Amino acid sequence: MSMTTTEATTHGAVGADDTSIAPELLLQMHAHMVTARVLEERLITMYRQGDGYFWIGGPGEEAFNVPLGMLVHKGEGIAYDYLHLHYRSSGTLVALGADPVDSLRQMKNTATDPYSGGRNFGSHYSVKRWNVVPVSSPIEVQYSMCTGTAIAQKRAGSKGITIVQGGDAGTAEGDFATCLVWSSRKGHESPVLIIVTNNRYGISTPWEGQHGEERVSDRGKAFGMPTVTIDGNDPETSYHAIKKAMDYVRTEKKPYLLEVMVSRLHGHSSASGANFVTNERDCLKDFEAKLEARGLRTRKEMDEMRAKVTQELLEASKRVREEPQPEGSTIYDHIFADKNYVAGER
Amino acid sequence: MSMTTTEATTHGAVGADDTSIAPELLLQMHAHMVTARVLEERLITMYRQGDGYFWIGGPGEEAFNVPLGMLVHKGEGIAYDYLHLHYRSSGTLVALGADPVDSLRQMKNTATDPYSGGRNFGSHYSVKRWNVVPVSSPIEVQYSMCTGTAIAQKRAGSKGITIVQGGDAGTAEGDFATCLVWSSRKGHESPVLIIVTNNRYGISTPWEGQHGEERVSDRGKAFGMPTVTIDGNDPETSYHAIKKAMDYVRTEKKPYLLEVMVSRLHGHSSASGANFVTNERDCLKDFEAKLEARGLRTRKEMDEMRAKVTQELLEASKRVREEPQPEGSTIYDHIFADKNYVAGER
Amino acid sequence: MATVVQAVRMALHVGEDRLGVTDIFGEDIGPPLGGAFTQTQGLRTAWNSPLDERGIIGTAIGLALAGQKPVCEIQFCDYIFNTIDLLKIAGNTLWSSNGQWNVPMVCITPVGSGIRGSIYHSHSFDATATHIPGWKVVMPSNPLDAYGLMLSAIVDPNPVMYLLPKALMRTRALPEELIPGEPGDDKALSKMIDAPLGDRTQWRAEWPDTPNLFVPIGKANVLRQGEHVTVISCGRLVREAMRASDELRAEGVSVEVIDLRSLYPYDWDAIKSSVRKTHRVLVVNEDTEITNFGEHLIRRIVEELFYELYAPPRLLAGAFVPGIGLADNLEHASVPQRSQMVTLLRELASHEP
Amino acid sequence: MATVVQAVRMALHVGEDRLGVTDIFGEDIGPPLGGAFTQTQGLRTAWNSPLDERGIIGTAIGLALAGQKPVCEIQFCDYIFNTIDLLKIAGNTLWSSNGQWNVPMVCITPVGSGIRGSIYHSHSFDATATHIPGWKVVMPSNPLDAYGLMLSAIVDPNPVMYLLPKALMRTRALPEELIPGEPGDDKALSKMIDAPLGDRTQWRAEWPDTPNLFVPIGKANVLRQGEHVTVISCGRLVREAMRASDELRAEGVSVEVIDLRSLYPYDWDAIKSSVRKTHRVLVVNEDTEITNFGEHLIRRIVEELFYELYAPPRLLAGAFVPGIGLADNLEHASVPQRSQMVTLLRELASHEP
Ligand SMILES: Cc1ncc(C[n+]2csc(CCOP(=O)(O)OP(=O)(O)O)c2C)c(N)n1
Ligand SMILES: Cc1ncc(C[n+]2csc(CCOP(=O)(O)OP(=O)(O)O)c2C)c(N)n1
Ligand SMILES: [Mg+2]
Ligand SMILES: [Mg+2]
Repeated sequence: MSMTTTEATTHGAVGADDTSIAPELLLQMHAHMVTARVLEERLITMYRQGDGYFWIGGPGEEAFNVPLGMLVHKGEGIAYDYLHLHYRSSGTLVALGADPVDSLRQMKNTATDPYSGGRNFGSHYSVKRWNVVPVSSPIEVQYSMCTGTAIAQKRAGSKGITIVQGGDAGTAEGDFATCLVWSSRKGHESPVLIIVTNNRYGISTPWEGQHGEERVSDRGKAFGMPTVTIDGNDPETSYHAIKKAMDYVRTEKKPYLLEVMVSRLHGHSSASGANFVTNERDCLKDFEAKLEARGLRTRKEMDEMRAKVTQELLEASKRVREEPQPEGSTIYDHIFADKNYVAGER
Repeated sequence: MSMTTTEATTHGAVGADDTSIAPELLLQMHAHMVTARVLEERLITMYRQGDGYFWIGGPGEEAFNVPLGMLVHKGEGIAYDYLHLHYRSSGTLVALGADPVDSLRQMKNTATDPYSGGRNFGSHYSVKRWNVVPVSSPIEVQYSMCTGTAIAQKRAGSKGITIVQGGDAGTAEGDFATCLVWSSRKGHESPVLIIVTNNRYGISTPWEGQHGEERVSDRGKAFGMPTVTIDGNDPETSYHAIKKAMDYVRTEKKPYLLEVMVSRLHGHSSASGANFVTNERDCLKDFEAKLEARGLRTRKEMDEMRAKVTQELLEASKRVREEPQPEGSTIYDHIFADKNYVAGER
Repeated sequence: MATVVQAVRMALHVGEDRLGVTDIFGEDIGPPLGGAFTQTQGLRTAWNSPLDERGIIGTAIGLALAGQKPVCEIQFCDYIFNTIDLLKIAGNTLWSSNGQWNVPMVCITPVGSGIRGSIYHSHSFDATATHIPGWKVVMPSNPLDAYGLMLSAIVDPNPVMYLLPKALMRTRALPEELIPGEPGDDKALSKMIDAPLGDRTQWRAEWPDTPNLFVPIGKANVLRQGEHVTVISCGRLVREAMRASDELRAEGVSVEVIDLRSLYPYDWDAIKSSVRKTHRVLVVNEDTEITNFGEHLIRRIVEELFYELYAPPRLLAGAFVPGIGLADNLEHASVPQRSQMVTLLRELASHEP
Repeated sequence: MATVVQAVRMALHVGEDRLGVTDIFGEDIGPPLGGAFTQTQGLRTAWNSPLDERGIIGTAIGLALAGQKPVCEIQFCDYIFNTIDLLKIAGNTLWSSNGQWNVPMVCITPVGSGIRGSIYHSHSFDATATHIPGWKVVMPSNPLDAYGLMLSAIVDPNPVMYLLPKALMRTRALPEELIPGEPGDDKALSKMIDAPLGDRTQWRAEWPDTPNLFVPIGKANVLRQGEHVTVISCGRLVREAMRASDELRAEGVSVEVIDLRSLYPYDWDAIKSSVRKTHRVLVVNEDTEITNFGEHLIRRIVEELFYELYAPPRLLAGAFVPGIGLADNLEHASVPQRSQMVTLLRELASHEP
């Protein structure tokens, strides 16, 4: 299998790479992609049925986000990778091993939602034990914060790296530049894998007319970091590109800018209707065609897989509907860690 | 005379340029440089003698700032150039024709200070009739505001362009990126001459260790704009480079990034002592040597010129000392334009 | 019967048509969407900016300095907090230049809770906005004020912050709030000025002929005269206050309801007269309750009208918590509820010194 | 007798030496300068950041999330206003994640007027800081508190905003404010911990052995007991309040002086007891007077202690103008002056209900 990139990096081409991915891995990837996709479909349905107030998520990005999650050096603390994600990262969470039912809980804002206890919108993940720092809604702020975890990792001589991800339109915020500047300081470079998932849209605003750069990845060049733009609709391309980028960041302890062209299969969010769009590539469909052609999985197997997950999540959504809502009085919980802490008083 | 640049632009080299500058122009340039330098020296002395609370200014940047002021298409309104400057721009103001005594007034925070009425620090210029928008202390905000004047100029089909200037360390602020992003939007490019005056220092923080980029100008490349880094210690190089950049911006109505290597001859400001530094190039000294060698002005003439301006400004500073201070009650003036304006009530 | 959002759109049309507005811009403001709330559909001068709030405010300042009349938008006030330094500059440029450069810009930003917006679509901005000198700050509570305040904001030579309560966007005018010139019929208006679904490239709005009707900045609206207690509010909570007053009327409690409309400058005369009459006052807003604009009003009331007061003035504001949670219980516990207004007003009204 | 700035430096040394501080960073914080006010000279973990306030706050949050203990600085609070969104995130991360991630960072920022700093070196930040939930906010008025509050800020598991009055930097300790372990002699201390002029590459600070002395966050300091009227202040204005109280003592007016030290959480018990005793209160701070933190205190005093009050509580705060002008006349007209305190306290003390 050979990897297609829309552009080769200036620092050592991410070109043809003949290391093929083991079939088991491909099948696992596929399974995660199916789960992630079905999860998003379930969340959209929940929204439509009044079991959630807002939907935003990542259908169309699974071919990148799933391999990303699979390749993360997962764990808690600076020995492991930190993930500064945004609201389209369910594929990554599924690949990390998150229970999709927890996403339904956040959608239904139940007290049992492990990410925010019913406080935040769906797809706003936070998993302390896997270093998934809280996803917050303001676009691009994660790019200003991620250098902090990276500096800590580098100082500790850790194998862990910092991964930050956001959209294309958001790169217009100064925080994206902050990330480039801070991570590339000569002599103080920090191990950040800087990912931009480019679906060529802000909410309704097309890429055209908003960008002077041909590619977002070009913006890394001035800072001397390796940059590449890849086709994120192909999970194998993604897997290799992520691996290569991660290896560089882990070994060199320096930043790497990876731009990923992806689809936005249900529009921006429920605010724009969340309907399936037919004019963009569907990475899952394409990948399934490949798997079938290679004889790795039959259409029937895949249909059954999908039906099974769909049924499971449908049932789960009914159970979640019955789970308790947070109490109003809990708004005062967790304003401060160690609520009554006063230095010198213990 | 041939122009030296530390780097050629990728878009049409700013290389050897044999158009020599007319002797009268060189002499005028020199005169402005002398005035600007002596003005800064006077301001520093005023600060030292307690006739001002803070000094910051541009000694060491005259070889660039003076030609800049001379080349501005000067006037009020969108038909003319807008200047979004910072606190090292006295050379530009002198070349525009500002009365140096007004700078003394601002230093002494008199009510007669035409820039701020004794409200703002010295070198915080504001000249409505020449489109010099108010210099404000926060680093780099001018880069976020300048696209506004440029959009207005482009829409009006004006010959006027927008000029923005700031320091090297400040390019780490997101506002610098904002300027690159907004001015280069494809199909909506705006006529901004983006200048970075690089003295290789923040206040005390050296360039080394803070920047991943070799040159600040490299940051413009991803945005498809012409970029160049020039030696700002040579007024002839500066003149040609500014002219070339302005011609491009005026004609193409697109941004151009000009990085200028300069000296900081009295350190950062009075906060760091404002003493003359001996280890940086002195552009005035170098230029005077050239003028002398070319037989355009004798050492004696130049010494006399300098003595004369020095004397004039010394005397002026004594007069300014006697000018009135603003009254306390005036703090409520100019909070709102047209103080009692209520729409629909007239 | 225009909705608030239609009223804003009509006002912006008048602005660009005959009051000199040159630019209406922000994220998703131009075609095809015309604003996250449809507020800028069909406007000639509307354009999409990059996703960069600092660039938006900065560019608006630059346009204003160049003699243009920009109306910019921050899509949700939740996302304005990286621009406070620039807002301060917009507010201090005239002063810093000793009167040389005014900055005639308008900044629209949707505020407040009530759309189940969770942590980042429920913020208020009145405490922060009123703390920035040099700005005028307005907040409409109904379509007519939305229209008239927008026209006033546009012609004002100073920066004006236009806080638009998100939860009111689809609120329709009551009969007395009709904008002169709009067709009385909802469908007719919608057909004229709401962009159609689907392809909009050929669509043009057909604007009703609405007048230059200015709701003056700095004038409150005493929506209801009352005798026993005054409630001062603005935006979304004004109708809640009216309903609270309706409930209490049944109990024989007469509540004076003041809709501030302008937070700065605010209508001190209206407040003063009312406190002198009722001697009891409740200030209500949604922003969090520590260092809150309502506390300013109370401080001034106490300072100047202490001996007029028959009861301690009260504030009903948002809980001092880091966000408004998504679950209904959380939102309700975080922002003022009508039931709380009723209780407080009742307590105040029966309070004797 | 340490100065405030030396006290901060010694506290930071204790922080990095034995309280787990990993990073002290900001613009010009590392060698060679060690801070615009020399506050970080000689510290092992001090480093220079890029000139980017958003990066500074963002990186501090990231470091805190990674279990580090960062102390970051914004060089002047005048330049913090482009980071309010990030400060809000630091304050809401624990809450938004329902208790998972705390953000144990300290942010130091010099505040206030008094150094003839003109428009951009005179800002206050207490109104804005106290309006951001999830932060603790402290402001010392003397070297000992500067030391003890810094240690408390460092060990606190939450974000703490440390407001450092610029005008006090060189203020020396009074005898009762001596930090245990510091040599009593100014010159001796300076020799140990102030970086020499000129080349500093070989210089190492020699730190006095000062103890873990925590000034608890949330506890005010009743600096002077009084009977007739209470003045509540913090930072630079505390000594002014003491002097005002000295002046009034001569007239037989007994003023209770409360130094808040912590703005959030603030010491309500101390305020309450005092108001119950003197029945008259003046709140003084430098921030501009509309939507001001002092107005919160007054609101709460009025709400809870209305019938204890013998006079309307007063606020003395900064004029609501866009900046503090450079000329002395302008600065004096813009920020609270001792003479105004004296007048107001005198008026209050003689006020009978
Ligand atoms: C700071 C900020 N501004 C505006 C918004 C509203 N908003 C939410 S998503 C979005 C578009 C983001 O586009 P992009 O960065 O390309 O990411 P995508 O959603 O396409 O993946 C906008 C404007 C926000 N969440 N945060
Ligand atoms: C936003 C902001 N942060 C910090 C400062 C304090 N400050 C004033 S000048 C300066 C250094 C500026 O360096 P550079 O941009 O290289 O300009 P230079 O002074 O060297 O010309 C700093 C940090 C400021 N004025 N504004
Ligand atoms: Mg996008
Ligand atoms: Mg510099």
